[in-house]
Amino acid sequence: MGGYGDVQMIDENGLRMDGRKPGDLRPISIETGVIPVADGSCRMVWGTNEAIVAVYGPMEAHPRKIQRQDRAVIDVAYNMAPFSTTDRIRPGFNRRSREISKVTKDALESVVLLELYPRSKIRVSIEIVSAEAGTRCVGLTAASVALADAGIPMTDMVISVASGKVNDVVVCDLNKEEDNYGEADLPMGILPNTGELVFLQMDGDLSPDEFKQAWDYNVDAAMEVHKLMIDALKGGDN
Amino acid sequence: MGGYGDVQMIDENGLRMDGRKPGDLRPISIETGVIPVADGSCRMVWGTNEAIVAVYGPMEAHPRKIQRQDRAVIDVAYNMAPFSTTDRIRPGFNRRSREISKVTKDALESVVLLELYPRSKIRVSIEIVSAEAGTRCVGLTAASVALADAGIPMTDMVISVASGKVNDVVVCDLNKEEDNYGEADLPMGILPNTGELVFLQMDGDLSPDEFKQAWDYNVDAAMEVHKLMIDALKGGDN
Amino acid sequence: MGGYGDVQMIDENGLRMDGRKPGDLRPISIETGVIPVADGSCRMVWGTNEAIVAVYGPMEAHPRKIQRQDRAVIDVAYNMAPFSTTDRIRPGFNRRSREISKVTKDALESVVLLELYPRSKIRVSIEIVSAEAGTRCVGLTAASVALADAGIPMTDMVISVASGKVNDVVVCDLNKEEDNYGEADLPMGILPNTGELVFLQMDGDLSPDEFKQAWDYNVDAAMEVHKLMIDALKGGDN
Amino acid sequence: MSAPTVPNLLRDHLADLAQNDSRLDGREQFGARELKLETGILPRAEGSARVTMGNTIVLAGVKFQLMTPYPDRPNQGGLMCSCEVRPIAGRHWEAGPPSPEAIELGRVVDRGIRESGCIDVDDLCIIPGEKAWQVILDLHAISDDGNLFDAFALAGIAALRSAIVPAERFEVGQDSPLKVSKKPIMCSYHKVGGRFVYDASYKEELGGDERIHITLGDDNHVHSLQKGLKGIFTADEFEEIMEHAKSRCAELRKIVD
Amino acid sequence: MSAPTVPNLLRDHLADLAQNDSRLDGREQFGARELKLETGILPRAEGSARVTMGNTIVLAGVKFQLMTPYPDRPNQGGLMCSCEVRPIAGRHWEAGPPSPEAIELGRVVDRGIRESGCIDVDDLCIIPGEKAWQVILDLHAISDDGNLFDAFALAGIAALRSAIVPAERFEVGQDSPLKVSKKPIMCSYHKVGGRFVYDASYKEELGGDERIHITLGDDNHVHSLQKGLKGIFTADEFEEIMEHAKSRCAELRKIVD
Amino acid sequence: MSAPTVPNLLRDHLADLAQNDSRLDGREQFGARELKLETGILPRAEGSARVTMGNTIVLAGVKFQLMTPYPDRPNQGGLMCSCEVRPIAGRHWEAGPPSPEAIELGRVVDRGIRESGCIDVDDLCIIPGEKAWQVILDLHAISDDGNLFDAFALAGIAALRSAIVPAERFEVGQDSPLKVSKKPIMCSYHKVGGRFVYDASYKEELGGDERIHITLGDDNHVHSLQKGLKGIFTADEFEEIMEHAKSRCAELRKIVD
Repeated sequence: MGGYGDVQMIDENGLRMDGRKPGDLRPISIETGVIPVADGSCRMVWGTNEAIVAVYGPMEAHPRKIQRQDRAVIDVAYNMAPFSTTDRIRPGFNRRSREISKVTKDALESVVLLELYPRSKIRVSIEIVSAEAGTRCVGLTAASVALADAGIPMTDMVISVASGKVNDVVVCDLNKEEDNYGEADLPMGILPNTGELVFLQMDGDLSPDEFKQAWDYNVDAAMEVHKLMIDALKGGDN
Repeated sequence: MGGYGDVQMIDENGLRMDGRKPGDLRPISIETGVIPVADGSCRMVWGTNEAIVAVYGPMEAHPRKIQRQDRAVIDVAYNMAPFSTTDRIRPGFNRRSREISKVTKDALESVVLLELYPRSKIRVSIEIVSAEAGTRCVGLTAASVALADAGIPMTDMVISVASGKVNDVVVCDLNKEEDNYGEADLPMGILPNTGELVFLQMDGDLSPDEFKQAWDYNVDAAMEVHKLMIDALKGGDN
Repeated sequence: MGGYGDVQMIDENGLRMDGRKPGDLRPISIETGVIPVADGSCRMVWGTNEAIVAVYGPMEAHPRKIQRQDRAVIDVAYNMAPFSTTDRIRPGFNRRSREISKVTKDALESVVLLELYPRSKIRVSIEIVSAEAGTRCVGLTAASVALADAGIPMTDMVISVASGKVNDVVVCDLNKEEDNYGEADLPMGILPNTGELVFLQMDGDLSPDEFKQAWDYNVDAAMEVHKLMIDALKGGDN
Repeated sequence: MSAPTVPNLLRDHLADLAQNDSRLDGREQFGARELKLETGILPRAEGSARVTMGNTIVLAGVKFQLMTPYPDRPNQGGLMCSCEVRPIAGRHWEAGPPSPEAIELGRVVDRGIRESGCIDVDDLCIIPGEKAWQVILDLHAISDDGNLFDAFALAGIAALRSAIVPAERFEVGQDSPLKVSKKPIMCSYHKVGGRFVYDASYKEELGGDERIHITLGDDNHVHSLQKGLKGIFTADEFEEIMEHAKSRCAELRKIVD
Repeated sequence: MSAPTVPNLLRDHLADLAQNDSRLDGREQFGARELKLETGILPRAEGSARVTMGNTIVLAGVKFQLMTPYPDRPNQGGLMCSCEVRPIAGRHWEAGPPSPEAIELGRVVDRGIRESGCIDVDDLCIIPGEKAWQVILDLHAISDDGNLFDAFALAGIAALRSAIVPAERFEVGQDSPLKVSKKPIMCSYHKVGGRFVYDASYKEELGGDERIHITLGDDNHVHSLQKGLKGIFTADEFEEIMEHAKSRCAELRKIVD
Repeated sequence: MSAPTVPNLLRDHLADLAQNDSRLDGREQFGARELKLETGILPRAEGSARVTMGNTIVLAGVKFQLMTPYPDRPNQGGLMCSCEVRPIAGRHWEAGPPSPEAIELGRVVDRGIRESGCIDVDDLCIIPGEKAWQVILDLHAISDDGNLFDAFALAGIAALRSAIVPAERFEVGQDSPLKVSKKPIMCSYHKVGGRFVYDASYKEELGGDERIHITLGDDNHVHSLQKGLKGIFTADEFEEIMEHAKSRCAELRKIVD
């Protein structure tokens, strides 16, 4: 959240700079099977974001010390490619990527039927090759599609959307300028069949009422994205 | 040792800037049991130094390759907190801390009855939260109190004091200015019951006579500190 | 390859700045047994280059995961000492050294009879203590002498030489200025008994004809160096 | 932090206790451990605090450095929040590079303080484009018996509020208190025995599931949220803990004064 | 890359195929897999390309930064080529610091492009001694079914040739295409079943021996060579693959236009 | 250095020898191995030395760099001493980040040289506040048969005393010898078989206990001490080795001239 400034991001008709209404999503397209050597994969283009996800496994968990006797573990690596942003990102260790990898792992482990694969590892690699705000949401959503593409049993899909606030207006699915100059960002990971949550972060400043509005936008948007996912998976096992 | 300069550190009456005579120690207070989750612990305030030490173990030594078949090993981590000095210290790897950890470990392994605990590890964590010259001495001394607090059998306690030289005068227990502008620093680790040594370092410039004087100051001071330690441990097993 | 410039490196008589003809080698001296604690060793002075190589082993390969059931592995560490160049080299990780270590290992593993020592490791340490262009060649050649000195069976020795191009003239065994201001560098690793290759790199710009000339220079030079190696090993097992 | 095998006996025991609306140490679902906040306890730091919550003890220290403002923000200084859990804090914390758990801990506490806007970075500028203060808040765990998140957040804001800008030592003016305009407070909840409890102990963390961290500011504005670990929760569950957080944050905000 | 135990059954099978002048997927010794080159595919990069060779897929992206020229080369900018193979690209690629294999891969591709002189670093100078462009080419593997070397090299030169210098964003003039004067092309050969084949698949790499990488420029000038892995080859073998490389590079050079 | 299991047979053997006042190679308690010091042996270094002590061989090289003096010490250059023991030096030395043993080794040798004040850092200033020399002494082990400490210290001071300040190459004046005003000498003692011996071999180190390093300057002034490893010693033991160090340092000081 970069703070106010004088940037006007909502016009006199209540429309956003890219023409969306406050509750609108950016355009989304989803494709599976994009990585021939992977067990499951997904390319998701969401606005100008592009995430590519590979799933490998279940496979033997090594090193041994990460093995769990009674269930599989999911190993998530989220990474932004050096050319994915306006200013190049130096490759290498990065606390932000580590944290996003961890919360994504926590969200996915909440829905995958881990106990079916004791002592195994499922590897999920998320590469953001083009970034435009909300990459953690796109990565998590695409990861759940790639897991389904790999035939990994899950209790539900995970759909992640971030709403927020710009110029004191609550808006759905922040784009880059809204994220940079906005006042709050609330990404959530939602199970479409039950409305339950497996992922939640937030930073900025939201009054209780604004918070409620942002929350509702996310839940509605998730249902919309869910339809696109089902289409992409062609009536698969979700 | 920062070298001479023109700083006058001993007044016309032979007293030091903080009012001490050449052979005097700074005020010392010792408290045990300060870390509820540890097996033994000690907080030692020595001048404006404050060291907090935790002892965990004996416990299984892992990774396996550090195990010794016939005895325990002591794993010492000495660290200065970022806010312990006038200029903040950046956290992370640091050759000085590694070296102090090693000589502290060497000193403690000389007195702990390691052969009672084959294949085990005893973890000693020394955190300097306020630093004012002589932190390695305070850390080592506090560590031997924490080991006693944890009930680890030792042949003797270790007391460490550093004497040195300022304005060509040998003085006991250097404070910060004396350490910065002084000409020599001689820290020793002394066993109070036998007068033997388990720790010795020195740098700077001492003539043979000055060296003898500094050595004697350290031995006398160690006996003084020993009394405070016994009080703190309430007549414990030393 | 630093690119042309206006540096004149070949005089009107076709001689190079150090007086050599295009096809000439720099002076070379070879000494074995220079490291008393090693199983085999070699010091090779080649122009102003000096490489010192130690061989340890065959010994147990650890960590276990590098072991091969059916053969030995060779562990090569090529390193340039900080004082080996005009500008000091900072110690530590370095992609260039890693790559040279790897291609040297690949070359040596091609001639050592690895299958005689299953589950073993042979350690080859190459230290360049004085550098003057062509250090990878000197290191590899010296390593094969040190292996012979250690009595490790090989199908053949490896001799490595780099020819290149300066002022559009192909020359053998580039020296420092020729390497800095020249237009191409072609290091090869040659088996003297068969003329086969186990090492090949090149960068710069060579026309097909120039390439052929540089190649031939290297092969001829290798035969010359071979004689010196045999002398140094006093009619040993090559 | 090393990953202990999930202790099933402990999980079962915690589930039984939850059935009877009790906890290991007898507390109620939203009961807190005894809390002590002391400030000005580190002589070398420009601001400091010690928080004791039951057997959990943490320190916070504030240091200042001069920085050159970033070219695109010539009128701003900086606030950095760094968080270390070293082996002293418990036998489950090991030496080495920060674990994913430690990284998350640091980033969540940092966001709670930074996103509240409690430090106005424009106030930290000394000479635009040339000199500004960088405020560094270091959080240091001494004894981890659970809920380091809340302990760190509380020690952090208290240390900042006690800090004196050391302008004289840096020869850029007179010493003065650091301006801290807001009081962001974090409350953390762990799913233990199937329900969320407040201020979990280490054993509850060990035998529990997901956790949720809520940082609230004045007028119950939300400044930071984080769900951690594997686990699913409902909107109703979230609403319940959010209600408790509002009242508890108000209590704690008074202590910070 | 983790070192798999040498798969002897695979080696035997590959040797049998070689006897019959065939390969796992039926190709001839110097046959290539289907190749697709797309440019301008990454919206945030100033130049980009995707290369698909059978089941091998890589991306290349070009970014620009301003740099101060080195004191001894005040009229020159810089070209940096960085190469990452992250776990997404295959189950044999693991997270962590770059393996010796990945380091070699990056350095060989880098040398092929840099040594050709295709980018004139004098052209990258904006104000001598003060400001110059640093061009950064990042190579990123998406799917590794063998021969990443050639895929990276081709994507790299294509991305550079598609790049626009973002002078307006950096307020140093008008945007214009990056000048790329040459087209270095790499061809790689693996010893499989006792002979060298072109464009090896991952299984052929796994069951093969040494590899040789050849980068040729205009008029068949040699710009870069590298022999990798354990193995011995003859001058005649080298001559044979060099001949093939000359004709294949000419074909590929047309595709880059 | 990897930690070998304590070799009990070796310890017993060393104890027996000590009983008879003998050592593995027949030396007396304070006997030294044959020593050779050569200088000017590294063509690329501005100063250099090779020390051979029995089968122990080390190199020292001196390089110079220009530095900007630190703001609080505008009239001073710098002296840096760096110490590497790479796998070439013995089968017990392994690649990787420096072990605690190697760190201690480097720091003790560094202190001995630096604390003697043999290099006057004020002499290294070229233009106050702008330009000064940084002297870098690199110590490099070639063959470790014990007592690297003394070999490094001796090679280090000898290399410094042979160094020429390369002012011409850096275009800041005329080349001239580096001024080295003192000759700090280190003597090291290992407790072997229950008593301290001088100039221990690697096997004596392996089967021994603690070690003590003493650096003496002119008039027997003490410049640096270090006790390393597990072990207890008495004041009398220390006095005995200090007496020997005084006479041995005097001998070695002559060799350095």
